[in-house]
Amino acid sequence: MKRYSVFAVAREALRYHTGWERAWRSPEPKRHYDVVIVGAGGHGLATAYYLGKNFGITNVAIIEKGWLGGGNTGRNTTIIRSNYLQDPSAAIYEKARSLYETMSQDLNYNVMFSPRGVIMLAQTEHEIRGYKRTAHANQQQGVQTEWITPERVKEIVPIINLHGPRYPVLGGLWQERGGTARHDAVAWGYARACSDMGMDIIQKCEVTGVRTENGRTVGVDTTKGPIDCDKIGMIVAGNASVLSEMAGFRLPMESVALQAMVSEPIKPCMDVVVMANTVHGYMSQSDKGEMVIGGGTDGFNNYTQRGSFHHIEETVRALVETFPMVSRLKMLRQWGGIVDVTGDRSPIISKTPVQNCFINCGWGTGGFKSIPGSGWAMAELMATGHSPLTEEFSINRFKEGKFIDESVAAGVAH
Amino acid sequence: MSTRLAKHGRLIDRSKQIAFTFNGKSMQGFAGDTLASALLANGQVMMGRSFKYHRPRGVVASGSEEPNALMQLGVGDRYEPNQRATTTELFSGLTAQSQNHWPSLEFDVLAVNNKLSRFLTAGFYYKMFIHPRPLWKHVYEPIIRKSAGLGAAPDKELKDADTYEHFYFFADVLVIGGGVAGLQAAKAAAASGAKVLVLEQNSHWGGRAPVDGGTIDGEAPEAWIEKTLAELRGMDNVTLRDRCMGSGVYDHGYALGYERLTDHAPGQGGPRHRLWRIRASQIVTATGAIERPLSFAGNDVPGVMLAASMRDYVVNWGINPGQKVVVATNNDDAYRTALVLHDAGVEVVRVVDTRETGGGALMEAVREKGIRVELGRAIAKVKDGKCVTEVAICAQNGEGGARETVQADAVAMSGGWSPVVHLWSHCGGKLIWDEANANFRPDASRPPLGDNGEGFVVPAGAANGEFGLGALLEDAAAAGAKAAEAAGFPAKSVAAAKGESEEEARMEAVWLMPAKADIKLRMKSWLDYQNDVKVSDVQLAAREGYESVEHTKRYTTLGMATDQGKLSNINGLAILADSLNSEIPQVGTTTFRPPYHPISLGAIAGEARAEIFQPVRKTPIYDWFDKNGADWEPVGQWRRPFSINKPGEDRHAAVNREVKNTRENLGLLDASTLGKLVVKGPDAGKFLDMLYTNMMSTLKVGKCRYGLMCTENGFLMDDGVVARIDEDTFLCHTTTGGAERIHGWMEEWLQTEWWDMKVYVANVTEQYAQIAVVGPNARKVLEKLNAAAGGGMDVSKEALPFMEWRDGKIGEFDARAYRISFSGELSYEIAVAASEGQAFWDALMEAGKEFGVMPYGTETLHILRAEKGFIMIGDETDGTVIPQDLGLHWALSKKKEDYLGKRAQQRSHMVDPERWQLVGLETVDGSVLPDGAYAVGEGVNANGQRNMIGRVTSTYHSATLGRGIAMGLVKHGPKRMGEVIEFPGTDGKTYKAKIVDPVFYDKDGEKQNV
Amino acid sequence: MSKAVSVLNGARFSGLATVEDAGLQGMITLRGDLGSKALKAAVKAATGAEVPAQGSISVAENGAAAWMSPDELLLLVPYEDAVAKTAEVSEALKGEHALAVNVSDARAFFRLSGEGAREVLGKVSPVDFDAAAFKPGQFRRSRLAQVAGAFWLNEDGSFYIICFRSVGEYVFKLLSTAAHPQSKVGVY
Amino acid sequence: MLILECPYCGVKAEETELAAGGEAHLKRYGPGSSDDEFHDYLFMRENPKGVHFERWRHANGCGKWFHAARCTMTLEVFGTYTAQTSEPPQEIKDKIAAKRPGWTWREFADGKK
Ligand SMILES: Cc1cc2nc3c(=O)[nH]c(=O)nc-3n(C[C@H](O)[C@H](O)[C@H](O)COP(=O)(O)OP(=O)(O)OC[C@H]3O[C@@H](n4cnc5c(N)ncnc54)[C@H](O)[C@@H]3O)c2cc1C
Ligand SMILES: NC(=O)c1ccc[n+]([C@@H]2O[C@H](COP(=O)([O-])OP(=O)(O)OC[C@H]3O[C@@H](n4cnc5c(N)ncnc54)[C@H](O)[C@@H]3O)[C@@H](O)[C@H]2O)c1
Ligand SMILES: Cc1cc2nc3c(=O)[nH]c(=O)nc-3n(C[C@H](O)[C@H](O)[C@H](O)COP(=O)(O)O)c2cc1C
Ligand SMILES: [Zn+2]
Repeated sequence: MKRYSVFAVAREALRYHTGWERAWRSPEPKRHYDVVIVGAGGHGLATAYYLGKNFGITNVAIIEKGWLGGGNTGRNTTIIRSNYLQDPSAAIYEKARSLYETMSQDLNYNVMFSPRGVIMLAQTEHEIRGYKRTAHANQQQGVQTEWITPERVKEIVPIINLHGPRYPVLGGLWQERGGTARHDAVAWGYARACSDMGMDIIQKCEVTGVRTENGRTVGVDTTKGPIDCDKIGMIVAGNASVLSEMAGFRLPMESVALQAMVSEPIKPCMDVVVMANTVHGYMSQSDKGEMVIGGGTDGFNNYTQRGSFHHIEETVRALVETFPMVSRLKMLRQWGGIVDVTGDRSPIISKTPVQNCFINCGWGTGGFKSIPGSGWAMAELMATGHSPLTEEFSINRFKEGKFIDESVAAGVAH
Repeated sequence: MSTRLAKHGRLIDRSKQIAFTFNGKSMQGFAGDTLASALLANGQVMMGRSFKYHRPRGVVASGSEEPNALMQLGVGDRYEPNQRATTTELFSGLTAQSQNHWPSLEFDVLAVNNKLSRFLTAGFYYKMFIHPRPLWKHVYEPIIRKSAGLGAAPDKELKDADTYEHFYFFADVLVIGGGVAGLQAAKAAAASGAKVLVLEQNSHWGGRAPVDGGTIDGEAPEAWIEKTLAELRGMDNVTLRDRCMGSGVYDHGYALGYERLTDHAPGQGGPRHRLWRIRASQIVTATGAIERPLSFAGNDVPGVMLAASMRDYVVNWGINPGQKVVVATNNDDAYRTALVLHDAGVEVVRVVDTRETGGGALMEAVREKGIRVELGRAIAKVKDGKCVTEVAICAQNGEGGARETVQADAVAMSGGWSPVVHLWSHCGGKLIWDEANANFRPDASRPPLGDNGEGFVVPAGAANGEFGLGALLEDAAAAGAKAAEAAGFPAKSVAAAKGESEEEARMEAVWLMPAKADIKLRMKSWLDYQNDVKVSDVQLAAREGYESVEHTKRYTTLGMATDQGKLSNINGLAILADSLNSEIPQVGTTTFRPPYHPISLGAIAGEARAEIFQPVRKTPIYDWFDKNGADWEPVGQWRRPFSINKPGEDRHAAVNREVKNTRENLGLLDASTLGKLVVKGPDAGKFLDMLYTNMMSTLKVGKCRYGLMCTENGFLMDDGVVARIDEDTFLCHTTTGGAERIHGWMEEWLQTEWWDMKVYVANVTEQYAQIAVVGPNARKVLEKLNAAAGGGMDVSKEALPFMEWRDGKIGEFDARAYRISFSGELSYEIAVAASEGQAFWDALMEAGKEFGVMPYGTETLHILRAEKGFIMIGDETDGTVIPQDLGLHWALSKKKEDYLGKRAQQRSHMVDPERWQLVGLETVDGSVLPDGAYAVGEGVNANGQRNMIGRVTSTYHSATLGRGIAMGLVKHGPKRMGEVIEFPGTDGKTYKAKIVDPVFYDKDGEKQNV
Repeated sequence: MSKAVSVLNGARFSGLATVEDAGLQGMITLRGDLGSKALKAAVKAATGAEVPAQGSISVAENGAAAWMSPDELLLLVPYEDAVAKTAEVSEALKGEHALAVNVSDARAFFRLSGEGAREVLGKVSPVDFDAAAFKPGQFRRSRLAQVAGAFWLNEDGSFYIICFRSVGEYVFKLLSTAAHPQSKVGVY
Repeated sequence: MLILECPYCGVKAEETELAAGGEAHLKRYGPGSSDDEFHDYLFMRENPKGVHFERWRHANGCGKWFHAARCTMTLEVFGTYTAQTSEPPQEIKDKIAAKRPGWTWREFADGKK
């Protein structure tokens, strides 16, 4: 595969860019694969990538009902951080964050990981205690975070209003190496690398059934015909319940809409990501200049990728209060995605009642940041049957009452 | 160089001159001008710079679809970037600045990007800036960010000078669009008696018709529009709103209207924008159509305009678009522009029509005027520059060779029309490809579905792909009637007005000009002006495998600019389809999302800002605290005093004083926020036994009992004191945050699970002001009040023992006194009517003087309870803690076989002896343990994280004991009394603390029992 | 005794419509079987009013009864009588499964009057205030922007509005803002 | 922005007057139930693409809980009914069957009486 570089671009420029290869092939499905990954979102693609890279398993198909990266990976607000409270979360999110640091180089595709820093604002005494607790935990977990004063917050975010009449800013939890990345590029970069390893990415192909023989998976039915395989990884986020139903087991899961929006682009005015969980809104500025804004989920089961407008209202209210200068900016576009929310709002990366059928889901409102770590761990689990990073995220935890609850410290988990 | 014509200008009032400034230069316009028309009238053709290459740009359109003419409007607290000059009505004093250039519009340093455009193709940044790693964050990204973005950001301290509001409105039929189709549809719908709301985004009604001509019912469209407006205004079931855009269509007939009240007259007072939250049974989208540009090299040079828009500038605003104009088209409509120009005395050098066979009547009319019409021809290239100077003409069917060059200073182009299907599509309405007009139109058989599963949007007129006046009026009348019918108002058939316009010959789909334009031309043929996406970019995306239209969009950013591809989408996906050897319908469109046209965040936030951003809940004594030094802390929606600071005293000093004084003399706490729920009925006891972990049914009338509540998942959720009022009435206290939550929790169980139980619940939290009278002198002050009033409730140890309550009079006040203590002191919590709360507080403060009375706040409350080892919901609990973790086994009834949470607490992990347990913690050196610190054990876990064995749940400086005290959850804690464990702080220090009993003070509870 | 003060203590704002503290109002929450004879009688005795139909309020000389839910009424009585009347109602319903509590002090009470009253309320409440849709005697529980509230329309075109005491100030400011003299919508 | 008619007060309430309450017709399992029963009761949620039965509370209104039958793909509402029942009313089931022949949801299904 032709490598990307400034020289390659210069060379191509001379011949009007007629020489670029396809970033990924669009093959017809083969009859059999060692591994079928259902869902070409970030997690599915990353899983395939690390199956190849770390375990040499390349006879892999990634089956996507729509266009690759078109699910939540293609519609999220791209916040990347690892300052989670509970050990298992901190471990996998920090693994992911550290992989993001070198992703552009690993994939030879600029995913624009921008470790610009993430602040979570504390606006109540209770939040202060929660974030100080997180800072202490992170220190033991090898996650670099820091509790900062309001003055420091203002230095880092000049446009913030510290003295809102309702909820003054009392400080914040600061992760300097958190940030954002170009979400589409993450999917495209992995896809290109997978394709280059000889894996087949099959788009516009929906998995309609999971075939099992005496408790083992043997393949899937798709809109492009049946495909045999030895192992399946179901990595379909909002559609997890639908897939598990096909395989004959159920999940502690509900699918709800989460919305986001962008403003019209303006010149740079905010260099970090700010999350205000008490008033429930968060905002960053993309490299193109839009303010990227998100908030809370809808309350009801939904598969429409459309949300209810009052949530947009609540979020915007919160941000106009926190950043008064955005009041005269305009909303350019709003959209929604269907997020997969589990009983404890933490993900499931697990074996399933069906042999050789693995599931990775439940990232809900916060799984973009975890894509590389999750892919890494999922690949290990699928290849070797065991991965320390996934241990605590098994389905069984709900039976044992061994939950991983992040709402404890921070209100939300984007 | 355009200027004002002597004739035309139906929208301007030449008698009203208006002064404004552009880039500091003062200019003059007329009332009725848009900023765009006024700038043109002042000869200002170049209006901005493009996003990526910083190319000079002029206005191409006359409406909200404009991609180029974006301005920074206003100054100070009214500054606003990215305002379209075409939708900005001129007002006197308007100050506009063009954007995205440095140092000036005329000379822009970053115009070098234009020279580099060959390198800066779609997606170039995905292939570059990869090495060396640190440079992305520190060098490349900052540069890219600076050159990207459009208008300058508002000042960091800007506080919007304007206000905004919302308004709810309900309609049977909502008509979006006030052109002839919209008006006709409204008329048809209204005739049925349905309640109709019509929204028009512009300040003038009628849409294109007055400019495009033809006749309606035999007269000029304008006359019919006036008549129809008058009729509609006369009907009281019709509401007309101009300057009000249908911004989005949402599920179940919800729609947003974005009304711009003062944008055309800033500072006149009142809200700037009003966001209409409309609920309609049926919605008619009569949003018209948008003309498409033609893709030829240099189609973005200032002076190149959409043909119909140029016509608008002439007819509506009397603008002379140039001296010599070339018209390029693939359809008949553009000939109207040629006629209008000719009639206005502008020389039309050429009409270049791609169709070998040419057009119909309109073409003949043009030829009759002696205008040169060339068939099968195309524009090969417009010479680059800050305005049009030269136009090269060639055969449409070729690579662009054999050119003839003509001098011209403006170009009018028309690539055909696309219906505005946005609002139809927002909620899932589907589209079909219309071969004849080469556009997507609504597929009436697949409308968006409402709550009843039936379609709720009906397209009308040009928005439905009907372009001939006659046909579209018929269509609109039918649409209006259909909508009314569906809304439950059978139509009294209204005949459609009779529209007549020239027969038009069939247009020809032209996606590239000339058809086989070579790469050099394609690299200069713009699709998306604002985001600088060219034909060659879309072709590159296709070649590289970004085949899905959604991939192409995201890879090239086609259609992602502030105009959302109103001009570029169809042209772009046609190029994509061609590169994939596929058909346009197969390629399909990207998803249409609200808003139709960007709306201010201020409008979305509405009235909710500053003081009424969110409700602040206040107790009856709030104002007193506010006047007397309260250091406020938000607790849920309430605001409670953290401490009450004396002048010059900081909160810590204040807290220490409050603690000491309460232990030694007398403290008063405003406990009004505590939840109070009345639970009554024959089954009340049985019900509470299910809700609380301990037994409530056995509580004696007149007595109080502390109780715990758990979720079904076993975790502790709330606690409080329950008082039995009479045989079948209980009063349950909840935490401050718990009142509404627990009330809802009770109702939920009663309504959805145990609906056979005879129990009623009422939330009386705010009926009472509840004041905790705490400290050794508590009884004295109450007795003094009673004495003063001559009698009252007997509050002696015997008459009102610990954990009992009484009704009666305290001084002048009807009160209920609970002898309960959350501090370990002699304490009464006294509830009086909220309306008398302040008076009662004043009485206590007055009478308490001699006993050293002082109010105290939430922090002192926390410390007093911590000294006594009482747990606090939200500190010791966090949603993952069960009563067993807190050593509260005594509060878990063994007798009951069931209570909410009991089953959950039997699960393996809940009975795991390894669970962390509550203990007291005493720093070895008396210092205060840091909030939320963790205790570390040996080694690391499988993921290399340091093993942790416990954590601090609450920690304070105890003024009473003069040292730090804390509570925490520790692995095997209760078995490790006396052991010292380590808490690494984030300050680099390691804190050593001894595990002790959590009760630090008055272990035997002497003080509260006096 | 004049120890009792209403939460807004006589506040008043005049703009598109007039927003004013309606003062101390006796209010009794009554839960029970709205069909029962005893209850009907008790309501009549306490307020002089009949048990109202779903979604309405029945008004008498110096009392009224409002429909809160299928098993709940809000009785309006003079403030001074609230305690006594609560006791009477409870007494009258002895033996029935019912609950009567005095909530007079748990509420803020407003009057919204004048031309723009419908419009002002229409800015903060997701309810159709068109004359054809919302008529005198109608009683509605809904939302006042961010808090719960209830209101009804009087014959004279004015509204009475009830919300919780702790948010009385918020609602007053909210309505006053909505009644800004230059914010006329002009649809009702 | 859904609208649902509250079966108690007849108000066609909009979403902001309501609070969503998740899956309807759950059967509670307490002490004595097996780990599986209890686990399923607490966590296993119907999450269908299509017909769904769910709980709502008329929170900014009469305060009552009610049930709604709704399609999660089109958001079509087949009907609302009171919460004091362990099974959807027949006429609502029939209405769904008419529009979604062959529908099933947990133990309920087209044609099943
Ligand atoms: C609005 C919004 C904002 C968010 N913000 C953040 C944030 O700031 N930070 C963060 O970390 N996370 C965020 N998230 C969450 C994050 O986007 C997701 O957790 C993550 O993208 C999930 O990736 P995935 O690969 O698991 O799922 P997806 O990206 O959704 O991929 C699943 C894929 O499976 C495909 N699929 C489904 N069913 C089938 C089938 N039957 N056959 C074949 N293919 C199928 C889908 O088409 C889809 O492409 C946000 C999410 C949303 C919606
Ligand atoms: N001959 C042709 O090729 C051709 C093609 C298209 C249109 N036309 C002419 O255009 C006219 C079509 O009439 P019509 O009424 O269908 O369309 P129109 O364009 O005349 O009117 C549409 C109106 O809706 C308004 N509008 C659009 N989106 C809106 C929104 N979101 N909210 C509020 N208002 C919005 C516009 O401002 C405009 O006033 C006729 O005169 C027809 O001859 C001709
Ligand atoms: C981080 C981020 C930035 C975005 N920026 C823009 C933008 O500048 N312009 C735009 O039109 N859409 C933007 N979008 C929204 C997308 O156009 C699109 O709406 C979103 O990916 C959801 O896809 P869908 O609307 O096709 O369903 C952005 C999306 C994300 C996640
Ligand atoms: Zn109701």
